Amino acid sequence: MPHDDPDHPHSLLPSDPALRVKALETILTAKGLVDPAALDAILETYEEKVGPHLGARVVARAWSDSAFRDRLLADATAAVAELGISGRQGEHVVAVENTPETHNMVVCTLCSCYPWPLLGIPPAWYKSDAYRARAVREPRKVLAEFGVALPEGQSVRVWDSTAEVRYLVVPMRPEGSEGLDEAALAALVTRDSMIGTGLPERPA
Amino acid sequence: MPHDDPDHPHSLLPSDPALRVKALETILTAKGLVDPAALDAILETYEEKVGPHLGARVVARAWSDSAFRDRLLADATAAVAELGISGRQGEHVVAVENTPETHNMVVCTLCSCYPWPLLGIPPAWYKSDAYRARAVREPRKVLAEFGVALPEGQSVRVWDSTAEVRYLVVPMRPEGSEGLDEAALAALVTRDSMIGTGLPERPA
Amino acid sequence: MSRVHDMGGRYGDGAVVPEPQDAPPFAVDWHRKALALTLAAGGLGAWNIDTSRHARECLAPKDYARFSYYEKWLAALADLLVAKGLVTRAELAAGRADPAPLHARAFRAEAVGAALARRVPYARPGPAPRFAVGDRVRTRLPARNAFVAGGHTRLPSYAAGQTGTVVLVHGPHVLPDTNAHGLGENPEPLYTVAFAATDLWGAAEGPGDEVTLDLWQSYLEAP
Amino acid sequence: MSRVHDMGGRYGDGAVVPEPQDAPPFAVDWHRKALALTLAAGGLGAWNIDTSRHARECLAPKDYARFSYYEKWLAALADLLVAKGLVTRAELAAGRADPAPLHARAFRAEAVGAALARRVPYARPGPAPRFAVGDRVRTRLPARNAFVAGGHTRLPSYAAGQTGTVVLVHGPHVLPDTNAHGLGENPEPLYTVAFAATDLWGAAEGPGDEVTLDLWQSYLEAP
Repeated sequence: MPHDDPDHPHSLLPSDPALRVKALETILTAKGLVDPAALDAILETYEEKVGPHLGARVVARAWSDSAFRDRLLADATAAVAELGISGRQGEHVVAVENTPETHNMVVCTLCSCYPWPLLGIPPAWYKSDAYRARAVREPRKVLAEFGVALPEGQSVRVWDSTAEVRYLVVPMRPEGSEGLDEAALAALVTRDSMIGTGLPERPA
Repeated sequence: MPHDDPDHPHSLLPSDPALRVKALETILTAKGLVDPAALDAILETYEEKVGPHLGARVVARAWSDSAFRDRLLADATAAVAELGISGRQGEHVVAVENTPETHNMVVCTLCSCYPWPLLGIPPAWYKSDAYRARAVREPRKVLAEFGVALPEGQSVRVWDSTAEVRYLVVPMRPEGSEGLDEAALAALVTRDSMIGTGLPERPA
Repeated sequence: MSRVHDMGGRYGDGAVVPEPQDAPPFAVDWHRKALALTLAAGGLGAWNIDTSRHARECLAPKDYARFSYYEKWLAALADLLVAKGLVTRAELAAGRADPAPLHARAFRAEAVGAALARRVPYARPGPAPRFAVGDRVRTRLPARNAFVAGGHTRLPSYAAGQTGTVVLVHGPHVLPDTNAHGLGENPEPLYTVAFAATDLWGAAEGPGDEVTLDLWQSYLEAP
Repeated sequence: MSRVHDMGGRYGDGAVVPEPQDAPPFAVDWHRKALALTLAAGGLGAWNIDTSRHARECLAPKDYARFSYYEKWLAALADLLVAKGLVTRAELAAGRADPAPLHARAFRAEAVGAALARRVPYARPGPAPRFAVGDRVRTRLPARNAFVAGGHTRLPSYAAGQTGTVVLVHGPHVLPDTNAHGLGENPEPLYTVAFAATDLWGAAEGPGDEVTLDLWQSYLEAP
C-alpha cells in the first residue's frame, strides 16, 4: 500500500511524462509484465471501437422506440446490451432522462468515472480539477462555459458517480427532428449532451 | 479582490522566488510604495529584537512567581505587557498551562498564525502543510517526530488559531530546576516547548 | 477532509475548457501509451480497481495538484508496481530491467478484445437493504474509512453529515472501503441518494437543484 | 470544502521536519526580503489582514500546493498590488516601473519600530455573548462565508457540523467574513470551543484528546 511519505517510488522516474511512459514501457516489457502487442490491442479498442457514437445509438433508439425507452429507463444495463454494448466501466448503467422540469449532468468528483463502453475515453475537461470541483456546486455556471443556458423552471440534478454505477444522460429530443430515422437522430446526439454539459444538435 | 482565474497577476513575475522578490522590490521602491530603509528596520525588529527568548522570559517568570502565573493564566495580554512585550500578532494572548493531565499544542491550520511578539518568526515546520494538516488529527504522531512521547494518562488539547487570539504554551517546570533563578530557568525554555511540540530542557 | 483528491465543491479552480465533440480521444501520443500501459499492467490482476484509485489518491498533494490526469495514472502505476513487488526501485531509477519471458499472468494481445468488452459486475449476493426509495438518510460525519485510518472511501467530504432522500436502491455492491485494502469485498446495499443543493452548499444556484451520490449502507443512518 | 488552504486533517502530507531551536529566523536571503516587502507594502494600509489572508487562499490550488510559505506571500502580494491599483500588470511583466517620489502613505523607516511594537486589537464594542463557558454549540454545515460566495471564513471544513463546548468567551471581535471583503468589521462575540477528537475524526489517538477553535457567534448555533 502506498504510504503518506514524500518518498514515492514514482519520483525515481523522469519527471517529463513522455519520458516516464517510455521508461515504464521499457521496464514492463523487458520484465515480461506487459505484452507489447496487448498495448496496440487496447488502443485499437479505445481509438477505433468504442466512442460516443455508441451512446448516441442508444439515445436515438430511445427517441424512436418508446418501448426501448421504457426498458432503458427501467434497466439500462440490460437495454444497452440489446444493442450489443458491453464492457469495462459499463457494468451497471443507469439512464437519466432530461425533462422540461429537470436537467441531468454527470460528474465524478473523486476521480473521473465515466461510461467508457458508451462514450469512449473521457474528454480532458471531464477529468479536470475545475470540472470535478465545480460541477456539483455550480453546475449552471459550468453549463454557461459550455454555452448552455437552462430555461426558467428547469432544475439541475448532478449525478456524482461515487460507485460503479455509470450514468448516461438521455437528452430531450430536439424540435424539428420529427420523421428522422435512427441514424439521422444519432447524428444529432453529441458526446456532451450525454454527459449533460451540452444539448443535442438541431436538425439542419 | 483576486478572482478564481488561472490568470493571476503574480504569474507575470519570474517563477524563481529570489527573482520574484527582486522584481517586486525594484517595482515597489521605484514607485515610492516602499521605503528601502523601512525594509532594514523591519528585519532589525524580527532578526534582532523579537524571538523565543521573550516567551521564555514569560514562562520563567510564571515558574518563579505564582502571582504572575495566576495573572498570566487569567489575562495573558496584560501579563506579558508587564514584561514590556507587545506588538503585531500579540494583540490577544492566551496562555495555556501544561499539567500532568493535559498537554497543549498550538497550530494554525488555515494559514500559520503565531505569537510573533513572544516567539519571533515561526519556524518552517510550523508553516508546513504537513504540520497544518496533521497537528489537529494526529498530534501524538507529530509529537513523536519531535521526539516527544507523552506519559500514559495525559490527554492532548490542540489549539487551532483561527482568530486573532495567539496561544502561548506554558510547559511544566522540569524536575531538578529548584533554586534556579529566572535567567537560568529561561534558558531551559525552548521555542518548541512554548508551541507544544517540545518539552523544556532539563537542568544540566 | 480526507485527501487532496476529494475536491467536490472546492473554490479556486478556474474555468472549465470545453473541447470539440469530435476531438481525438488522446491529445498527445504519451497519453495513449499511459492508458495502454496502465490497463495492460492492471490485467496482471495484482490489484483491483479500488486499490488503484487509492494509489492515485495517495499521491502527495503537491503532485496530485500539479499532475495532469495521465500523470496521476503513471505515478500511481509506478507506486503500485513497487508496492506489489513487480518492479524494484532500482529498476525505476535505472529506467531499465533485465529481460525475462512473458509473465504467466500478463495480459495477452489475443485476450484484450474480449476482456475489455466483458462486464465485470460489482453487484454481489448480500444483505437485504435497510432503506427504501423515498427514505430520508443521513451520511457519516466525518467522511472516513472506518476500517483503515486514511483509507479509501467513496463518501466525499462535501456530502458528509448531510441528510438526503434515497432515489435508487441498487442491491449489494462490493465495498470499496475494504476491497481497496485487501480486507475483502464485504458487499453492502448501495443507494443513490439525492441531496438539496441548498443543504450541501448553503445556497443553491437555482430552485430545486440537487446532487445525487452513490452511497453504501454503512455510510448512512436514519436521520 | 472551501479552498485548498483548508487542509486541517488532510492525509498525504508526510512527516513534519523539526528544526534546531536556535535556527536563524530566515533560512535563505530571499525569505528576509519577502517578509520585509510584504510588511512594508501592508503598511500602505490598502488592505487589512483578512484581505491579505484571503488573497493567499485564492491562489490556484496547484500553486498553493507547490509554493513554500513565502512564495504564497509573494504571489498574494503581487495579486493584491494589482487588485488595489497600486501596481500594473505591465509593471509586473517588465519587472520595473518609472521612478516616483515616496508615496504619502508609505511605511517609513522611522515609523517601523513603533508600529511593529504596537498592538492593533481586533476586539470591538459589540453585542453581548449568546453563549457562556460550558455551553454546547454546533457549528455551521457547510463551512462557508454567508456574505460572499467563496469568500473568506475561519471555520475550517474539518470542524463543520460538529458539536463542542465553549471554553473561553472573548467578547466581540472583528468578523473576518465581512472585513476581508470591504463589508465592514461587523463585530461578533468570539468563543474558543473545544471538540472531542473522537467527534472530529471518528477516532482519537488518545483518550480525552481535544481540538479547540476560535469561532465567531454566527458560525454557531445551539445544538
